[in-house]
Amino acid sequence: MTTNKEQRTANSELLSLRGIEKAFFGIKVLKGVSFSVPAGGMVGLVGENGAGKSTLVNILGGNLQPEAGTLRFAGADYAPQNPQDAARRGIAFIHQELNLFPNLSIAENIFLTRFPRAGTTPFIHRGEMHERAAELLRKVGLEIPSHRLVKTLSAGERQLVEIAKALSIEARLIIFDEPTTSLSERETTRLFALIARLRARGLAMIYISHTLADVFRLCDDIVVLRDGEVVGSGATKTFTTEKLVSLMVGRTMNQLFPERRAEAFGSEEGAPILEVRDVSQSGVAENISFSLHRGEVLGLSGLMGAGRSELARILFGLDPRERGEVRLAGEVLHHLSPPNLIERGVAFLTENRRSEGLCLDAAVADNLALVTLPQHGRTPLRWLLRDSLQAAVTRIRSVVQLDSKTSDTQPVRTLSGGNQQKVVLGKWLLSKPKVLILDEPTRGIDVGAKFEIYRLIHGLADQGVGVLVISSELEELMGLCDRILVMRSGCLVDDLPRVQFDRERILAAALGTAKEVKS
Amino acid sequence: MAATPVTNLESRTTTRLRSLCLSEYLVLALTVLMFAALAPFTPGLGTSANLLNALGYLLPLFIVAVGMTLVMITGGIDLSVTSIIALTSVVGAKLMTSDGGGTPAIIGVLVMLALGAGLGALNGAVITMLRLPAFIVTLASMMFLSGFAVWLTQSKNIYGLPGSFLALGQRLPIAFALTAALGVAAHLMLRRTVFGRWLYAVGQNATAAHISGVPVRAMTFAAYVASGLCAALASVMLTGRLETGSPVLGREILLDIIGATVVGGTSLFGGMGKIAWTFFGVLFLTVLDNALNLLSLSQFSITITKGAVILFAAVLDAVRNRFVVGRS
Amino acid sequence: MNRAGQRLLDFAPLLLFVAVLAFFGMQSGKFLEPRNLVNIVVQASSTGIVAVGMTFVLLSAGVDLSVGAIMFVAAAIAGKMALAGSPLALALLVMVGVSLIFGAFNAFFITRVRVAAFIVTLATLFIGRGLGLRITETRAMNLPDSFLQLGAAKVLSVPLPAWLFAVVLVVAHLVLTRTPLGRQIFAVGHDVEMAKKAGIRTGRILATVYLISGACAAIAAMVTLGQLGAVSPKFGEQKEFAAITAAILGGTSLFGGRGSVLPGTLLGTVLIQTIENGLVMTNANPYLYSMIISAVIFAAVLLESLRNRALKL
Amino acid sequence: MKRITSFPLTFVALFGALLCGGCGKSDPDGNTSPPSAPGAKKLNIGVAFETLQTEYWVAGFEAIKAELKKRDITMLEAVADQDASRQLQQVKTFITRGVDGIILVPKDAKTCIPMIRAANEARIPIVLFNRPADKTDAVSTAVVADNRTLTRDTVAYMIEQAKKTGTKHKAMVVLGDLGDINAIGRRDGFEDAVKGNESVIQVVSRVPSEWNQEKAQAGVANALQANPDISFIFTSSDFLFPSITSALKAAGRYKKIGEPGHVILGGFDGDATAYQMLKDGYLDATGVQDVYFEAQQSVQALLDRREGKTVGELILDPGFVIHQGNLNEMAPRMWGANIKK
Repeated sequence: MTTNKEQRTANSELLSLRGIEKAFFGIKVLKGVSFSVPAGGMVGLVGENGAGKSTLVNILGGNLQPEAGTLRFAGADYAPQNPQDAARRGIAFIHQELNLFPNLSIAENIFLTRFPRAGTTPFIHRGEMHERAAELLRKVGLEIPSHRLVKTLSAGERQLVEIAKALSIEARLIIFDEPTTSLSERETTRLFALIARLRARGLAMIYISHTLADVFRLCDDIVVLRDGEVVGSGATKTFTTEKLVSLMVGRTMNQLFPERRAEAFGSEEGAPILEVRDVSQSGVAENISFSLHRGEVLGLSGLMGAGRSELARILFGLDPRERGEVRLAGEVLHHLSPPNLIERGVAFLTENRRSEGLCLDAAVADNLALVTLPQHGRTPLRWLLRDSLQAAVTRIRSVVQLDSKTSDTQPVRTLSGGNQQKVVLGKWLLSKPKVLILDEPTRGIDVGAKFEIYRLIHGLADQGVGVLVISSELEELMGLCDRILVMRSGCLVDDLPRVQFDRERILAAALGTAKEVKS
Repeated sequence: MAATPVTNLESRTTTRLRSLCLSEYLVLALTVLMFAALAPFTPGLGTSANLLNALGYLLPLFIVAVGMTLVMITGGIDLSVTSIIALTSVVGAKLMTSDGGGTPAIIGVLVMLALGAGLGALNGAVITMLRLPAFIVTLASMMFLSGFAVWLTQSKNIYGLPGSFLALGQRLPIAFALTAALGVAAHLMLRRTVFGRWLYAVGQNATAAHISGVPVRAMTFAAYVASGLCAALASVMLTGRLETGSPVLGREILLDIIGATVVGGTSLFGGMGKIAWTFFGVLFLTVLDNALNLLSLSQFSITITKGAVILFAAVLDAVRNRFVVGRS
Repeated sequence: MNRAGQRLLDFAPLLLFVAVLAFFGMQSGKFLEPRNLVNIVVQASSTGIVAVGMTFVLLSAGVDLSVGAIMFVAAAIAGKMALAGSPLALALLVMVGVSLIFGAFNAFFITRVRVAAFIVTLATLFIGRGLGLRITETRAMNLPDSFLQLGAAKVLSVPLPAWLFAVVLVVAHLVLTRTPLGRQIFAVGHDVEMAKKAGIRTGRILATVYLISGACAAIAAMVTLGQLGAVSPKFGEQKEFAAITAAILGGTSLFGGRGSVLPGTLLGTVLIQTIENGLVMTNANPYLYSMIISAVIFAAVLLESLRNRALKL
Repeated sequence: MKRITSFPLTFVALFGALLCGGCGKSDPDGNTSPPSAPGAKKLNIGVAFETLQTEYWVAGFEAIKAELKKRDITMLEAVADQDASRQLQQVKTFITRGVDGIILVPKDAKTCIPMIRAANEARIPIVLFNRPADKTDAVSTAVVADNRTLTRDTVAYMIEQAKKTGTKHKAMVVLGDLGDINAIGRRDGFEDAVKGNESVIQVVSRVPSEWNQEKAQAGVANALQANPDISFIFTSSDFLFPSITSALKAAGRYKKIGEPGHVILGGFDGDATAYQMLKDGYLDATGVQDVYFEAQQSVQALLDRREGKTVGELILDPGFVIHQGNLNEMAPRMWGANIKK
């Protein structure tokens, strides 16, 4: 089946959008979007950040109302005024930032707006609630008592709870918005298995993701959005990665990863810039030793909870270490703390962009300037040299190619994920780092932006910066890095130069068994 | 947030700017409006004597509010300021009067300021080192310090302060110069120095700030020290103005201080606030208070009107934010 | 472990409470007599009931500075009516009505006009105080004995105020832990925007919270009237601070989403009252009261935060 | 950038304006009041109270109002809500409005000095109602009842009653706000009277009420719990009697004079409650400040000063102890007896 409406019979059509339009501050973000989702079908919705995907999702969810166009769902008009309407009609959302309350139990999160009552009393029928919750959890394959507080769950488990929640409203359409961004390999495979099971039970889905491989793997149809317009739609088989990407970015991209200059491969010849010896913190890292060389892009792979991010946080002095030595350009660092390390040219981009990377309500310029402020302060009063500051900000904007539509005074909150990440990167690049630690640098970012960030990373490496990249996307590491370290439960278990890169081997090392490996 | 409009967004940026300006000066505008509206019916409102008198009342209030603003920008709050005022007042007075051996005024003032800063440092240390909620910490120190002040004096006020000291509180030009200097200094510190930017960052997102190398604890600590210092300075003025070291000095003005700061537009949740706003807030409350007194209304009408006007200002602010800026 | 730790956290003040009891117990033999312990609860009940309402507000990440003023107005009106000879029941009914009106007033400006709760309730505080003074003509009113009798009345040899306190506590506890409203309050308190996205009618929840706070203020005012049989212009002054302190002592967070009335607020209130009671029982130097109380408050919060930290590691 | 730089300007400009506007006229003396021809026009007198939060102050307020009305003088009122700084502002406000005289209830003995100064500078006569100022070069007349002496006399009377019973009495005193000089004066008066009578009176409990009825009620209840045999209670103000009686009732100790187990009660102020309790025979004595005398003297003093007559710095209100013995003849002068409805 294709989403081309002439060729489809209305009854097979579960959700249809016709000429949806929406504008903010007089700027059109949706320009007459039309497509439809067949009953039981799965449509992949792809596009760069800012293409209008999230606006579309918000309209479907009743958080926003379109200025023009019509929605139909299950053969009736559909004009949701609020999230409740969407739920009532059987449309569920799995958001990128999960919508769960850590201070409530699993069951309470699932039934938050529709608690089962004990008869006519105002009280919650806890027995029934937990029964039904357990039932739902079983359906999504989560074997955890439903009275556990959500704050004690891993990202993957929370996702499953979200889906259980979707099932609890007898959803007929589930909309996934970047569901895998915070999931480990294993959790992802688990999620896909579940999706397959749900589809078998006739649920329709819209799947929004930047991980094109997943889209190809899961969806029947694909709809490509660019600048608020549908620039391409059709059955998945009619697309190739190249075609898809060029449709999304509006130009032909012949590769997902930039060329790495040949001589950099396995660049052991570059002098070691960061040396880690027997760094240990009980329960997190055990005797971690490795060195990062000038001009090297070093990947750190492993499952969620293998201790990758934890290691990075230790190295940057955010978490304590019990033993071990860290040398920077030969000099031993006794006291690890952000100011100390920043001064010595270490930069750390965290995996939690919104909660740890940015001051969301502060202006773009202020965020960009944050790390390097002292450089622009004239002692003794630390008087701000605003011209040099402004110059630096303007310069770095162009370096990271921040969307020129964004103004310096705009709150970062209003930026797309990609641009937000560029701001974080920018603020660190301003500090002219010798060592750059990147934790999930491309999480939730579109292909175009990804490519630009990859190029930035390589550019820095070429200038002799040592880059340590942590990522859950193996393809990314393999495409980007000169060398990959693999961690499992706090230990380094493998170390492969680019020539030996091998997906199977890395996964096997990460999982600790050659058997579990899936392609 | 410095404003450098990007050409292709001219319209949007300018509207933003306009709304910002609006919000910047709304409270001031209200004050002026109120003043103009009341002047005809209020005998003596406009007279220089009255303005000076109002000014004398405003200065100390503003000084304390400045410290409060710095603390609030970091996302905290300092309920202990009034007690710090009281304690520094009695300690300073004890020193400078006979039973303190008549220490010279300069020393006395310095001791008062040092004490204020020290008490602020105590709050700051507890809050940053032990990571306790500022509200409860400063609430506790409020109770403790005021209790301590009363105990120290056994409820007796201390008087007979040296004239050189009284001058500080009573010669308006001096007090004014001090206050203006402090206000402008604080403003410039916030807007034009690294420290200022750091303070905002701490209030906006402490974690991100920490990772970005901002000395979060140091800045928070400094904010409370500053608050204590401001309280002490205000105490010097009030003590001089009332010629008395009183253990209950300023006991009643805590809500006025916080109220003025918040009415000015500084957020209780941190990351947002300006000395200018606070100044407008204080001006607003003072003029309101002064006018209501001049009208010699009965106490209850004064209280009611005060509440109503505060609410009105807040509502205006909220409504404008919704319609001019829009939610984004 | 984590959950167990959470419960421990809620109990943090308990240890301190026991310590305080033990200390005064040693000082004065009479202190631990059941009659005195009942006294403590009775004396804590008024503040405690306000603190329960305050807990609801704090859980929703708001604050209500107007409770004291509301108590004053309600009591003043009831007093006037009683003196004018209208039946007790009617007066009490009117008290609840008045308080609900004030609560609704707060709710309206906070949820509809979206003014910061702090400012709205601050304004209500001023307005309420002013109204109260006007009604009482800033005079103290001595009410008919019917009020005092109500306050002294005993059921199963426990005074009525204590019963009221207990009932309010239990109901509040059930509402917070066992009803959709309660759980949704926790959600809203954790993150309003998220709650909205999740389909909760946040406006309604917030409004309810301030109504509850108002109602509690009314009940507290009744209890106080029952104990004093008089309305002075200082009626209910500083109650808001006492209530907030009690709630926070009980482990409720100022930033919403975390806290409890049982045991939290109960402990917080009773702890403070116990100290004040003990200080009188041991005829302590009047000048030391506020210093001692503040010291204990500090200790309690420190204790809790330490446990909190231990939990995190 | 413009917005940022603009603030210091606004700041200085505004302050500057206020300041210069002021300096222009404020020297040599800030008196802007129109020269009022004596007698020609109706007089204005400003009445500034520190608070109206107890019946006593209201009574005083009313008494002054009545007195002024009687003399056909306009009265401007202001209440400082217990804030000395605000009160200073209010006094200066009166001066601004060119009143012909000021009656002031200062927050305490010292904070009023600058206010008196201001009045002196403006050549406006000022009278302190019920609270004296500490010795100072500033000129004023204070009409006061001496808290300490009057309390001492009251407690002395109570002790006499105690002696008659022939037994030793355990005593409790309910203190006011420790930050309020009246409360302190009364506390000291109490201690004075008790000193030397340890054989009859043993003070077992000093309860700080912070002038708060609830705290007083709890305090008394607790003290009675600690020492059930307390038989002698003095309260620093009559407005706390409701709290005390309710606590006594709860403990079953509220007995008429003469009844077995009667607790000797004494207070200060002489308000309506106290009067009622005297009449009903529960209250032994209370120290009454003669509001009418004070009001009359205050206004008189103002007028005398205006006419250049010399008026003393201090006019003492003897006040009087009212007790079962002199109830009937003294009641008419007890303000509490008259606002009774």
